[in-house]
Amino acid sequence: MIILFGLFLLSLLVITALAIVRTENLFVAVMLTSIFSLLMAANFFVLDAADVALTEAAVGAGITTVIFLSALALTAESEKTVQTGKRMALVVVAVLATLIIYATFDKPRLGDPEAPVHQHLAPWYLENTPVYMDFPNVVTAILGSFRGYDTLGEVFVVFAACIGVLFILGVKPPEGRIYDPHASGLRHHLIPQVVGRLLIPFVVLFGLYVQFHGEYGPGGGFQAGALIASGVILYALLEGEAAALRALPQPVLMGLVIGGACLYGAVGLLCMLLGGNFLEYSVLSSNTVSGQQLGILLIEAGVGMAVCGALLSIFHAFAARPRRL
Amino acid sequence: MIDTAVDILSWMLLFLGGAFVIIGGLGALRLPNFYTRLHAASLTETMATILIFAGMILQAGLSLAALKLAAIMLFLLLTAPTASYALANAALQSGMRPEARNRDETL
Amino acid sequence: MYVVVSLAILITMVLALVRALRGPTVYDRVLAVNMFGTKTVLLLSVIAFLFGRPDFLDLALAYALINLVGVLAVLEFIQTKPQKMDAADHD
Amino acid sequence: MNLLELLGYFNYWVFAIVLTVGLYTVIAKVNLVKKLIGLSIFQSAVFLMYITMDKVEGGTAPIIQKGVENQVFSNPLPQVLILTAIVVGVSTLALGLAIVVRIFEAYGTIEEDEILDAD
Repeated sequence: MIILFGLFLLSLLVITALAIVRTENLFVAVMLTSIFSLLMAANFFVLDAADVALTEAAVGAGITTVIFLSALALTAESEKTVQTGKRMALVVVAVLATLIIYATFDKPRLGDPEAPVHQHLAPWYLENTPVYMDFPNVVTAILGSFRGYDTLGEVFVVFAACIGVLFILGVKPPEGRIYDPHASGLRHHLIPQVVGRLLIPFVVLFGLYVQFHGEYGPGGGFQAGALIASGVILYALLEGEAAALRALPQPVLMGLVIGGACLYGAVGLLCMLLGGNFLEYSVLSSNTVSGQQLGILLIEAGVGMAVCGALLSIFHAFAARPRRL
Repeated sequence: MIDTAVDILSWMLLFLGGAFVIIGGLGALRLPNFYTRLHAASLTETMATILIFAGMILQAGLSLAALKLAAIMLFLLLTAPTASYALANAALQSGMRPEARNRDETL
Repeated sequence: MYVVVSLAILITMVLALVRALRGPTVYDRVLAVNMFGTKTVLLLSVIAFLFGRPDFLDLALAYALINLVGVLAVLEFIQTKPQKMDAADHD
Repeated sequence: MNLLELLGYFNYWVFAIVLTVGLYTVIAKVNLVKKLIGLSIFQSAVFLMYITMDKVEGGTAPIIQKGVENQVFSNPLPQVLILTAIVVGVSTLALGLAIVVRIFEAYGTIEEDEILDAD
């Protein structure tokens, strides 16, 4: 039954993707992208990936739309129709699609327990998470400990992307562009103001819950960082971008990004100092299980800080960019 | 006895909620202009939400799940009408007037 | 029963998607997106029950909390657009 | 091969179609923002493929429930890879958009052919 839901949702996904490509208004395309993201999250959930669905929800529901819209506000809103090269591209992608679909017949079908991907590593993780970490969420265990090097790399990619955006948008804009810090914000709209202000503490609280409950349910640093960033972005939308910067100034955001990335690295180095390998948390405490738990808690906190700071810095870089009035 | 009653009640609530969802969806598709469609869509966001979540809370009984369901319902009931208001306001400010008859699209 | 409700929600998602594709105005599309969002919250909660794992309601809670961000961003985008400046000074 | 077995490949077909839709957008459209949207569709297709591979029949999400015996769990490894990839995807998307914003400020357009003409 659930699988049939999945088929249904996937068909909607294809329709939405085609519609996104066909529309010539970029604003409409962004709106459809957010539907695409909702469908993606529902699909992930149907396919048993609760953690991934939560990440997609935290990122796709607010932050992607906001970043796209602020980029559109700084550029053009519609694209022009172009005829050249369309047919050639169509032929190329049609051939590619046919080839991939032909290749899928060699893949194990959906849900096959005998598929090669389920034979190696995954059973070991499922078996040993209760032994080494003694908490139920295997995804968090792999993310934080078993494959901690990967996650460290990802955090540094987010860090680098944030630095890149700040560098690129930090350049002084050309003449004839004014930035009016009082233009942004929905201060004149009373109802969104009241409801939004009521909501922000709950968003941040829920973010913290996701951060520290990540070992027991779906959640973790990535989701929490995105959720808390969404909360602050909500504040920026209501009170104006300048007010959000007053609440969380740029140095604090940079501190979060750098501090988060460094905390992750420092935990790894501390493990080395205590006689273990890099990111081998077992040595952090006299008891290996509690050492692992402590290590994962610390690096998840680092991930959350880095992601939250990076996403907010990116948002401010776009939102504070002067536009033509 | 009381279990069966609760079950029947919750099934009824869920069924009604499902019906309201579909009615609102049809309205959002078929009604002639933006403001009427907004009206239909907000039906699915309030009435249907209350009914479906009430049905599920009855099923969940006294548990953490029921608490979470109540929280989701509360937040949906706060945010969905706010979004509707914000949309209607934006549409009104852009110069779209709520008229009884809208000529650019027929029912 | 949960299956019936989720089918109803799925059908409404299709209707909302059709509305998002047809437009005709920008606001209709935003309305459809918002409706799609709340339908996703409902669907996720119902499916969590259908799975028999109500601890996954966190997901629906996340959507319920931050769906508003997208709509408010759209509102601010429309409001601060240059050609709409005079209309935005309404109040 | 019966119908149900064929449906077992449906996810991969959707992956193929969405992937090529994204690729088509990147190749055929000249608008830079549209290209980035296409890129993120492409990326989502890859996410979908990974998550499709993690599903085990009759399984549930890999969060171990206390007191429930003989549960089958879906594969947690692809989930970890995609979970981090989503957040990284947004950051890199923002990087791309930042470059597009600067291109617009320098050339006054985000259509690729007009930019090439201006050079």
